[in-house]
Amino acid sequence: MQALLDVYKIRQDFPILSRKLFDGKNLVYLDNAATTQKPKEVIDAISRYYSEYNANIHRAVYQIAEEATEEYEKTREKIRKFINARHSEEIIFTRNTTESINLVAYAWGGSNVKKGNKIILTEYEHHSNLVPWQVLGRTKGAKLNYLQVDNEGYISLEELDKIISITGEGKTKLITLSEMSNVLGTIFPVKELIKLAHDKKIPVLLDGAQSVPHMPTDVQDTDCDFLAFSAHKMLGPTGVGVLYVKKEILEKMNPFISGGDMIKEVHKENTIFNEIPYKFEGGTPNIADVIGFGAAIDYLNEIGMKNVREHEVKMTEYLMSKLTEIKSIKIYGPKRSEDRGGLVSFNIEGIHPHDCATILNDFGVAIRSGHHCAQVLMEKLDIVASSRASLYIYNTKEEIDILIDALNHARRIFKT
Amino acid sequence: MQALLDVYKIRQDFPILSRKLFDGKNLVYLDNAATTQKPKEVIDAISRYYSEYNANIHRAVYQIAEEATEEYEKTREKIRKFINARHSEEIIFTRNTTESINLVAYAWGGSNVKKGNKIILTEYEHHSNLVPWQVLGRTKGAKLNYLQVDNEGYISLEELDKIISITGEGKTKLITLSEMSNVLGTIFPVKELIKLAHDKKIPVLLDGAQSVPHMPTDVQDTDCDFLAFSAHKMLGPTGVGVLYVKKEILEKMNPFISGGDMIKEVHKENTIFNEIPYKFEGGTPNIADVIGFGAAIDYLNEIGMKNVREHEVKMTEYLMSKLTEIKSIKIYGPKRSEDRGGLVSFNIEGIHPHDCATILNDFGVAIRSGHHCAQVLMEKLDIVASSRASLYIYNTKEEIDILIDALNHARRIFKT
Amino acid sequence: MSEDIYREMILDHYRNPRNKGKIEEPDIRINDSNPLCGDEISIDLKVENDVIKDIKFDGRGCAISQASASMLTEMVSNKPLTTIKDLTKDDILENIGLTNLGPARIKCALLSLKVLKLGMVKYYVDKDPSSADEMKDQSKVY
Amino acid sequence: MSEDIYREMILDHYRNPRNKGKIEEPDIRINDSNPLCGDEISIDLKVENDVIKDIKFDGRGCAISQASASMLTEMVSNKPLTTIKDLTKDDILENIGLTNLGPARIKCALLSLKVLKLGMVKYYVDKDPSSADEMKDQSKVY
Ligand SMILES: Cc1ncc(COP(=O)(O)O)c(C=O)c1O
Ligand SMILES: Cc1ncc(COP(=O)(O)O)c(C=O)c1O
Repeated sequence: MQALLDVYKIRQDFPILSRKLFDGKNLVYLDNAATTQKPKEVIDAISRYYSEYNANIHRAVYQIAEEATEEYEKTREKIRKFINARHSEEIIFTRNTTESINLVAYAWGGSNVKKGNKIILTEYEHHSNLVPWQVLGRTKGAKLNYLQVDNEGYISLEELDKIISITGEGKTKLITLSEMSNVLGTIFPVKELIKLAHDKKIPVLLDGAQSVPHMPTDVQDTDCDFLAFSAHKMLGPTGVGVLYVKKEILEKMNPFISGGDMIKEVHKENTIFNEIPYKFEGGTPNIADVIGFGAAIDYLNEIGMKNVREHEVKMTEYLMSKLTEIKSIKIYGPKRSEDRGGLVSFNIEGIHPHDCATILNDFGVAIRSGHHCAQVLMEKLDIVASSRASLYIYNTKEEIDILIDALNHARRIFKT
Repeated sequence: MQALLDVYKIRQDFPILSRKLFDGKNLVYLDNAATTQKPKEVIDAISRYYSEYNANIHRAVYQIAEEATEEYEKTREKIRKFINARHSEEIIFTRNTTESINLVAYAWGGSNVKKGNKIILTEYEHHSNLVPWQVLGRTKGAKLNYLQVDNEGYISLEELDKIISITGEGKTKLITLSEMSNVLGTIFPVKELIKLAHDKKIPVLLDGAQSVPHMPTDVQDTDCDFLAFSAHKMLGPTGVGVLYVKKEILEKMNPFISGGDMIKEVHKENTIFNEIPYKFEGGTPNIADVIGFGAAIDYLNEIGMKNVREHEVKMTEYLMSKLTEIKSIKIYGPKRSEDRGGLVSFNIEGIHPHDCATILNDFGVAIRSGHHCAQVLMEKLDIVASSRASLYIYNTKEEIDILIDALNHARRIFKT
Repeated sequence: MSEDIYREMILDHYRNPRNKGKIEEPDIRINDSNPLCGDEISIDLKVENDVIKDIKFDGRGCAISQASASMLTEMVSNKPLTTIKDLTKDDILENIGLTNLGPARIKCALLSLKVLKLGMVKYYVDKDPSSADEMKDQSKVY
Repeated sequence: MSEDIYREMILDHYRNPRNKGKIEEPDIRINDSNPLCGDEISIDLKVENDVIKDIKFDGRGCAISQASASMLTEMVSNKPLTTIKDLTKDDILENIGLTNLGPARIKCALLSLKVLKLGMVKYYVDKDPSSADEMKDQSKVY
């Protein structure tokens, strides 16, 4: 493991970073919280699968099917190690974070959440960790309780404690929250929260869509019960998500998607389901992309997640310091860089984020503008939208300088 | 469109077909009903996406995101055309056939199937079109009625009519069946059945996993209400399925996977869902593979689905005639080749299908052995397993000859 | 290039929107939002003998959506209600001088037209519920 | 190569399985199937003083799963029940002479061991329910 990551060397592994845009500009990709770019190792792993051993897995006995099964299951083991889970059966492949959370809402929530129960979440949740619970709540007659978020994105454990107490013993069935806000960038120290929840026998789901890609993850250390994240936000292909569930819980969980592969015996009137994790992977999986995700994990391990985090902290500090110099800019989220992931949301007075993003595009700069799938938080912040620049391992200070130039250009156009 | 397909030219487009197996043998891939191989056009489309315009779609305003959105939506339109749907909003992207059917079971079934209702299906359904209905039936207190399948895989419309009548008016909520059996190969003439069903106001779901890849499809002609199929069984990548739903039905359907992208407005207590089809595509979709699927559709259109079907009929006739020559072989499914798709299931007395497949692997021959995810049918046929050889556009007579040699070798080993 | 998009006219309508606000007791009140970005537009109309006597819009959003709404109110004010039916996507884009917007931003430019068409449909269907089927697809703009 | 797999011994056990059938009033009766292929094995045991006095298997499946079951019954017959605990995957594969099976076929070869271990676990847990936790993972073979 190298001491610090060599961003210029890393950049050479990403074909898209040498692409020229419409007018010959380089791509300055600062929308990594939406999805990251892919190194050639990942792209090649997918091509290699299709060119050399594409076959349906688990059941066939011929050579390429056995090769495919082996590579697919290897990725499961890689992920187990990456998040330090105890057992590889605790790793379920889904399409994305959203499906992972829906799986929990349908399969676990469906039989564990009853009328009059509560689910606690925060005001900064991404729609993917909010709407499924709203839908479940409506179906079951259960209520959602939102933990307040202050302007920097902090939530209070005292408030949590109070909500649980008021709700009454045994009524709160789940606490679900994002380990890192995709708008404010706030990293929540979940360990303490999980301890508090477990003391009251409440399981905790972590939406790790933003945290797992950017810092070391250890599910045994945090002791979370569920963890959801997406491959495409961590160098992996689109179409693969992960749901980690503690074995004790998973073994008792009903299936979600039913059909081929997740069964042991099917009769006209009843079905015996397969063992975990297969019970939760109905139908032909996204074999190629799971294998591609394995290559992404290898790539990240090679760099080291501590180095990823270190690079982002350094870059975020630079980004924050440069943004702060812009006149009439408002920056959201924590001030302390240790408390934030590698993303910064902001608004420049008089320039709507969409207009800002359109102007930035002229400079080849790709940022996100909008509500970032967090409308409840937007309402709380009393804004419709914000601009968001989000970083990853291949971003440089030079790119941040181009962003700043572009923002100043936008200010000139809008005469602010 | 060429008159007949040039299989030797086609084979050059599939990199895997020139791969050498462990002992220098060529791959004789005859497991196309499980998944098909991919032409370089598809593999390249995926690589190109990741190398040139990988970005999250629908929301961002920068150049590569607009390119990605456009390509993604182009595939939707290609599929609309491919199955001759009226509107592109009737096309929903899922992970596979299994998820497509589960989507209907959860979202449509969840609010349309009530206690005491019936769902009619056939004895030859794949687990993916059986278990979801069993689960739904159990949740709702609804019953499944199985249409009997005779030894060649035919079902009787009179029996269907009778079951519906006995059940009582308005009680049968859905008829669901595979347009082509993945074990027997029987192609069911669904048009008449759908007419009968519609006369009684019963919607029909077609599991098109085996039919759509192998013959022309026209949803306006068959007038089916739901159609499910998988990209990976028709030259496309793993991780993409399609669900077609008639617009009138889709507009009234509850969502399934909820989260980002499928919403219009989210508030703490309620959510307004997005328009169709987006309402049914929660979370970051499998962008790369949907685009890859577009390339597969282009490839199939280039060949022409009529030619695909013609090639398979010819090849199946050859395969059947050769298999029939083998001593003590039992072949399942229809005798008439017009009634069957390009697959043949069989058993050789005294050789279990698994052992058969293992021996065939020595010859580079990849076939499937087992219950083919159709255990109810296996019970009916009173067998545990069968061998299945299934064909596609790149298969040749020479490959069938190798299969036959290998089968005879198996007979020698087992001294049958 | 964005200099072509953010011309003086757009910025002027954005900063000084025409017909912004509410109508008391409007004949038509309708609103919609763009799910992709959260932009919101509401439109109030006063209709007399099928002629648009007064129109006001309100909303939050980007320069393009707000300027486009402002210009749209000027386009249809004092015109027959049926004008709305005939207005196309291209009419709007030409009117605001933005014919080469990307697909994401086009939706910003067309949001107000969509809302206006929705309002018209609602108006006719309220008057004559049997026209619902016929009017169904009239609010489509992209 | 499959000639190495389908040697005379395997084919012999497949065609003439030893200890095939049922035991009347067995002390242990257990069955399981392989979800991947549908192979089924059931095993009956007669136990006296923790020694396997009689063992019979029944089932449907491929040559490997059936021959392996047949050989397994010979391996453990008249041995202490605890022998089962110590039996590993490799013991079985070596005994049947198939050390280089692919992952899919390995499950065929090990199905009978899995069933036997399940039976043993059940036997002990029935006797002493408090041992359930301790025995939990004893039936794992692959
Ligand atoms: C008839 C039929 N239905 C459903 C499926 C399931 O398809 P998938 O695994 O792509 O979901 C298959 C394929 O195995 C099939 O043959
Ligand atoms: C915090 C958070 N949760 C969930 C999601 C949803 O991820 P996906 O779209 O991959 O399902 C995202 C990404 O947009 C996110 O940032």
